[in-house]
Amino acid sequence: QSGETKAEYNAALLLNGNLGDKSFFDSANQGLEKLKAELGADKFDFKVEQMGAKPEDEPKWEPTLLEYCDKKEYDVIIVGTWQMYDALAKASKEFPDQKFIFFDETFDFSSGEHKNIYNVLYKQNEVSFLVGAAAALMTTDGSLPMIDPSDSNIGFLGGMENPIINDFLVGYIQGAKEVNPDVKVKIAYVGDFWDSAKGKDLALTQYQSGGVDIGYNVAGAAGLGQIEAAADANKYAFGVDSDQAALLPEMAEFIPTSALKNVGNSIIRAIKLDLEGKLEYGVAESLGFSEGGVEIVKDAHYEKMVPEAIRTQLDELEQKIISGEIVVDTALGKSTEEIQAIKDSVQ
Amino acid sequence: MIVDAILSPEFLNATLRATTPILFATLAAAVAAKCGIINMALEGIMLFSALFGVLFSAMFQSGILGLLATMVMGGLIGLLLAFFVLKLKTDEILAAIAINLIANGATILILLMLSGDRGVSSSVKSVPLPRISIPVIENIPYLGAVISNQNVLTYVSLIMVVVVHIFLYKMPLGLRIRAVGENKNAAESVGISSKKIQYIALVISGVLASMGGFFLSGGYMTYFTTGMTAGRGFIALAASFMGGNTPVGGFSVSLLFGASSALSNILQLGNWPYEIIQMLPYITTIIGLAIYSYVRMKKRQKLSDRG
Amino acid sequence: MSHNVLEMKNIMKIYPNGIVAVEDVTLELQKGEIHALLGENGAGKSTLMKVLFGLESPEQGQIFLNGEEIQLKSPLEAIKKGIGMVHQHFMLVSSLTVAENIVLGIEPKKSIFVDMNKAIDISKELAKKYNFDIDVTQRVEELPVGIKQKVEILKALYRGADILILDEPTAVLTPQETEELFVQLKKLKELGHTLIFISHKLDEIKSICDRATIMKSGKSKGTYKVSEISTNEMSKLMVGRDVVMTFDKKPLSLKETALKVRNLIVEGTTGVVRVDDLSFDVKQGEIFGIAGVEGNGQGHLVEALTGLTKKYCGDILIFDQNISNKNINEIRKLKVSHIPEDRMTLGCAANMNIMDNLLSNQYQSSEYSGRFMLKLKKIEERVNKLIKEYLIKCKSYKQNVGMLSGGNIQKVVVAREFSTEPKIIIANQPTRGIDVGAASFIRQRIIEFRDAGCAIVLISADLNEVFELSDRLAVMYKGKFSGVFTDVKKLTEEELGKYMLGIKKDEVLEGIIYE
Amino acid sequence: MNSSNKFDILRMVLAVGIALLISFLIILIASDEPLRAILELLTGPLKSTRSFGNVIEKMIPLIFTGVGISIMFSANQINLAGEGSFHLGGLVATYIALNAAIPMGLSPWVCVLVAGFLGSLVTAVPAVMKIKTDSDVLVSSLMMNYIIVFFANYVLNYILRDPKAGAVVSFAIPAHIQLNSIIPGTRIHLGLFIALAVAFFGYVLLYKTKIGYEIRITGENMDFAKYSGINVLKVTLISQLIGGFIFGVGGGVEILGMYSRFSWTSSLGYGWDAIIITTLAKKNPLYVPFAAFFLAYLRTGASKMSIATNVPTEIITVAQGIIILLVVAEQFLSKYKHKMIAKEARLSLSNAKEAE
Ligand SMILES: Nc1ncnc2c1ncn2[C@@H]1O[C@H](COP(=O)(O)OP(=O)(O)OP(=O)(O)O)[C@@H](O)[C@H]1O
Ligand SMILES: Nc1ncnc2c1ncn2[C@@H]1O[C@H](COP(=O)(O)OP(=O)(O)OP(=O)(O)O)[C@@H](O)[C@H]1O
Ligand SMILES: [Mg+2]
Ligand SMILES: [Mg+2]
Repeated sequence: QSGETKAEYNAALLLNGNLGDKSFFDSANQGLEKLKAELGADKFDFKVEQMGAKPEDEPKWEPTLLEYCDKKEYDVIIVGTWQMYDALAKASKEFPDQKFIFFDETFDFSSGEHKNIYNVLYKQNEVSFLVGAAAALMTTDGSLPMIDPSDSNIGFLGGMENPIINDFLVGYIQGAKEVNPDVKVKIAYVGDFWDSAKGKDLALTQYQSGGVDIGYNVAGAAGLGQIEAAADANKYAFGVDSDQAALLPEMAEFIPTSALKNVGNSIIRAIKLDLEGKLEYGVAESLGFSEGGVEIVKDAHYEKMVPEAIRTQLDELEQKIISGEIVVDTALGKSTEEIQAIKDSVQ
Repeated sequence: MIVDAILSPEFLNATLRATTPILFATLAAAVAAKCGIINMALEGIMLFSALFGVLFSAMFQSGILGLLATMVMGGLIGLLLAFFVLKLKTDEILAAIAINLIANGATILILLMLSGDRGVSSSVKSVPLPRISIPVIENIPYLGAVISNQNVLTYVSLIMVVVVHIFLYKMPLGLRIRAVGENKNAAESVGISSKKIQYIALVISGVLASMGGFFLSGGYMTYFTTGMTAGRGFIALAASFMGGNTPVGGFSVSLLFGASSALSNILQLGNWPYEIIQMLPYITTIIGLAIYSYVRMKKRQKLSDRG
Repeated sequence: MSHNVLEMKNIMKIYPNGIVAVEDVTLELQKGEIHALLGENGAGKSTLMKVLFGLESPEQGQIFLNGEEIQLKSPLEAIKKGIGMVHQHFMLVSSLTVAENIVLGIEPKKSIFVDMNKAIDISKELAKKYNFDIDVTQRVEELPVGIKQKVEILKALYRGADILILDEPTAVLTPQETEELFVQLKKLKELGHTLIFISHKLDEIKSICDRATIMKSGKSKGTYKVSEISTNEMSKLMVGRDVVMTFDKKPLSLKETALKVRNLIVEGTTGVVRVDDLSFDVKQGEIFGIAGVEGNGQGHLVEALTGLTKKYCGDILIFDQNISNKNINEIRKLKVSHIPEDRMTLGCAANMNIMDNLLSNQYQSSEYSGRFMLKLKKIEERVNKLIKEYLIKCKSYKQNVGMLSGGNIQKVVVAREFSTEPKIIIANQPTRGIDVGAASFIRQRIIEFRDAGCAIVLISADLNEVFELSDRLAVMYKGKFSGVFTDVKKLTEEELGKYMLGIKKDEVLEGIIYE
Repeated sequence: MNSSNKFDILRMVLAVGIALLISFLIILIASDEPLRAILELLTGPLKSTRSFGNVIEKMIPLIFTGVGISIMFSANQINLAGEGSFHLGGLVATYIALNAAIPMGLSPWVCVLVAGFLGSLVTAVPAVMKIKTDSDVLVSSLMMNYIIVFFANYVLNYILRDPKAGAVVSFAIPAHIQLNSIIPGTRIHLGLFIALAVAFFGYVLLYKTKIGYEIRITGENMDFAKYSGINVLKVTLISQLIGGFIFGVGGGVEILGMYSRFSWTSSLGYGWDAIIITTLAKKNPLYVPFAAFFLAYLRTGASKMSIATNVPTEIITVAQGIIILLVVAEQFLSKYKHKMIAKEARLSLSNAKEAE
């Protein structure tokens, strides 16, 4: 695409990371692709800027954002995650006429300023609750081909210890305990979000030495290592953020389903509303199961992989969350010690 | 439970796996060191090879052909390094740093051009080398689980220890490489061209390193991710140095490194602070280095006292 | 009459730095002889041999092998033509075994491997054939020097050397080892090899050589039958002075004893005793010359005197202070200056400018620096003054020393060492490899310092120099003084040559110690 | 200026030129609007105050690391642990900023100084290992960098971490401890002056002080230094302590100037950048700011280019590698150097004759 913008409505997606993680950022990108295909390139176009996720990339996030604002070529600029918060707050103040979409982190509107930001959040703890329950149910189900029903160890592979990742973890643990109080959760962190070899090593260790036969990766590109490990060790791994079974067909048989944060869908929805002039800026929306912000993939593949009894149970749990009967705990705002206590409860 | 895990064959299996890429690079470092050159460009060569391994194997739709093409490319980078160091008299460390830098940029650049993303090459349909199980050994209770069912390249790396050992210590070229590395003048006084020998050694070093790079993306993993070598080239340099720049010595140190890296994975099962656990391999190396160097220094002193 | 296997005709070699190392030399070798090549240090012997071994290409001249002209562009070609060389310095790979060193480059093969057994057999056979008692499976680093020397010879023989050049092979050997080597050299001769034997030791030449070519300052002084020339005549031809320069020297006026050395024994890195129980005194106001062929312990003596080595026993007192526990800096603070033998490795930093090089022994003095800072103005003044005073040819003090000619680099070193008002100067080969003008300038300076009351130890292989400058002269031979002369003017060159070459030795040394 | 210096500068310009030319060629292939991309690369940083500010703010850490490594390299110590010093410097500055009660005006300075001291400890480890056990500095310093990163991650996670933040970051550093922006509309902060002062200090240290002289002489010819009575072990250790100190200060300044929280969870690569800088600056701290400016300009230009077009910034990383290769290749253009010297010699000869 070119630097000159030609479509009626132009969006810029600034990623404080890179494409290709097969999860979070890819999902945002795919949403925009889909929208472009749907509306046509003359109506809607977008540019993606991959700004890199490493610490040394960090100082260039803010200038890049400001640069894009300066250009005044984009109807909306989309950024996400907590790490872009400060830069966004600055940009939104400096460029009050520029519109922004901010995803996956709460924006504090209490100052009354920042009327140009639309904030969208996802309840990753809710969807992880369901995954945790699924994992705990499957790990004792002897009817499944790759399961050792004698113990109930499940795995979790995080990129790094951070609040969002821990929010996934907390929901996962709660869900698992909900269906099996004796469940054990093996937790490992890669240390970053890109060393997939390390991710694979850790996951293999869980599978081969930790008695884990079903895992859950929330580690960006490094999480792909867990799926590879599952394929190597003949075990299961839940996907995250994108439908990883569909993205990695050669390894689909090891991925029962994926937990989705529908970043792409939420962006499509927001831009469509904006096109009609109906998107409300200056507010935050938190999208859980009921709003379609998160979901687990329930397609034919899922039905093939997960026994019906378990599926039924999961549907019930999902309904209970929607109805508010089950309140899923969140890691946001918890201290390291509190998180540690939760982790210790499943050792 | 951790003790069980360490005693389990899976631990040794994981150790071998983690050792493989480092081992290739360690052998590469040893060959270069034997001819008198520190090859710090291993990291860059491995990174290039990890990417090109994926591209070549996708192009040929064959893991073996991919590997062979990658080895040719690794040799070419070794040649480039040699050209700068030997012909243009560039400082070998700075030349290597430059090559590493170019590898960092160029791999991302190429990946971006081919697949549109900066992170992973998973959209490139490459053909990795398979894991194989060895018929008889497979069924031996403990050993089978350790040795069998590894990637082809893991076996190759173990074979390479022997091959490089034989090459350096049993073959004419190896003898000459060692002679040039130790005393250039002596070699030249018997009519050996030291430059030619160094060129050859660096090309071999490049080829060996490229096999390590290929393993990362076409054996252990099935795609390339940016920066996936993660400092293994530098670790190999340390391993080779600590192993006295011999293939067998280097092998034992890389095994140690592989083991401590596997151990750090196992320890995570125990819910310990993972940052501390991750330090393990590096602390092992640095302490090992100090001890090794100290002993070597004392030995040298003794030799010069006596000799 | 035996025919000439090899003729080197009108060879001239000029090094890139302009030194004419060999000037129109002709050398003829007869089949099966041991041919001696002798001459002072720097006469050009090694250079001539390097030309013959293809290591240096001559500016002029021809080489004939069995009457046919040959071109030797590399050692490989020389080896192919049957010429072998045992270098003045060992050319062995220490970590390899004897057999590996011997076959290196032309290894026997079994398919693609080195046939190690065959290599060992070959080496063993070779050793046996020439009567060398060597365990060929041992690593070279574990061998004593005598054996290493033999390995070098075997190396050359394995390559089929008919003509074998031995560049000072006995310099590092003990008398027993030398004896043993000679037996083997004679055996080689019997087997039909032609040998070129370089040595400074006339008795050695007498005992095994047939003919001798004597070199002096890059020129040949003729070839003689060893049986027809006396050692005295040889040494006269070798050391005979060409130009006699005279310097104005004030009459000797001795002051306090500056340097007192007692029972000094210094070991080399290889554990051999290099300085063997030396005692001497040097007083302020005199030049104490130490003459001798290089490699007789002068270097080790200097290292001990200047603090570069501490591996010695005995006492060294500088103005009555024992320096055994003093480091180099503390010794320098006692006003000791040192002109090192090799200006490029010890004497300067080639990539630093003249100012930096002139500063290294003065930057700490309060005149040129404060607590932390250098007083650059003052330093600049001093440097410019020194450049003028010592006639250092350069564009400015900002020029790197490595860019200067050899003579000017030496002047930088001398200027630096002389500019600190030294009370003791240890001058080791102060005029080596530089032109006559620069050399006489430096010698003049040394005399000025003596006249001003400085104690000077002058170590030199250059006879002109020691003759002209020394007030008292000792000759060093195998770590000991073989003679001491308090009246240098009375000493003849022949006499000195005999002491230097070990033909004469005094048991009692009179006048070496002041009571 | 003599011909050899002139030649070195010429060669550097040529090396940079060739590297850029290669980059342009890549851009030509990679981009559908190459001219715009190249124009943006070359002039992008000049287009607004903020862009130019980006150049200056990028330059600051490069100056620190360039000076730090120049001092270590001047003593011929290839110690690459400056990377770790920088990282630890950032961590320590944050730690002090968050935990110590220091009088208002002093705070940033205290943070930065302590960062420097701890930074010098990092480079001291390989240095002491070399002296005590004769371990290879290159290898041990590389290992050291990994250890520091994991150590910093530990401290960050278990001590400094703000649980309310949505990423692994420390608590926010109080505003009064941060280094303020000095030019409105940019992020150029007080650190610029510190950096320039450090460069000047480095120059004075190396070229005007006793210890600097000892460092250079030891680096050029260790035997000559020993012969001159210099305690070379002490000198090499001091050079590495000073180098590490400057890296540490640089890390502290970077955190207090450019970040509001400590968030470094992996190596930042400043150690490698430092080598590019010192190569371009020929180990002279006085030239370091220029080299740093050049590199920062190039990188800012690259990101402007990638924003304006679709040409990735990594082209410039490749160009940097090529520049190093060519600048340090001694024989690169050496034939030309020889000719130049010969010509000059003939000229001075004929001048001398005329004078007679
Ligand atoms: N590589 C070189 N470059 C420049 N000058 C050299 C070189 N080698 C030797 N020379 C000079 O050439 C002259 C002859 O040296 P050569 O080594 O041939 O002497 P030599 O007779 O072997 O002396 P010695 O008995 O000390 O071995 C000396 O002045 C020496 O300084
Ligand atoms: N490496 C070098 N690079 C550039 N110029 C050099 C170099 N070495 C020497 N020169 C210059 O070449 C000229 C000749 O140097 P050379 O060493 O041959 O002098 P020389 O005639 O032997 O004088 P001396 O007797 O003083 O040694 C000198 O003017 C010197 O400045
Ligand atoms: Mg000689
Ligand atoms: Mg000269």
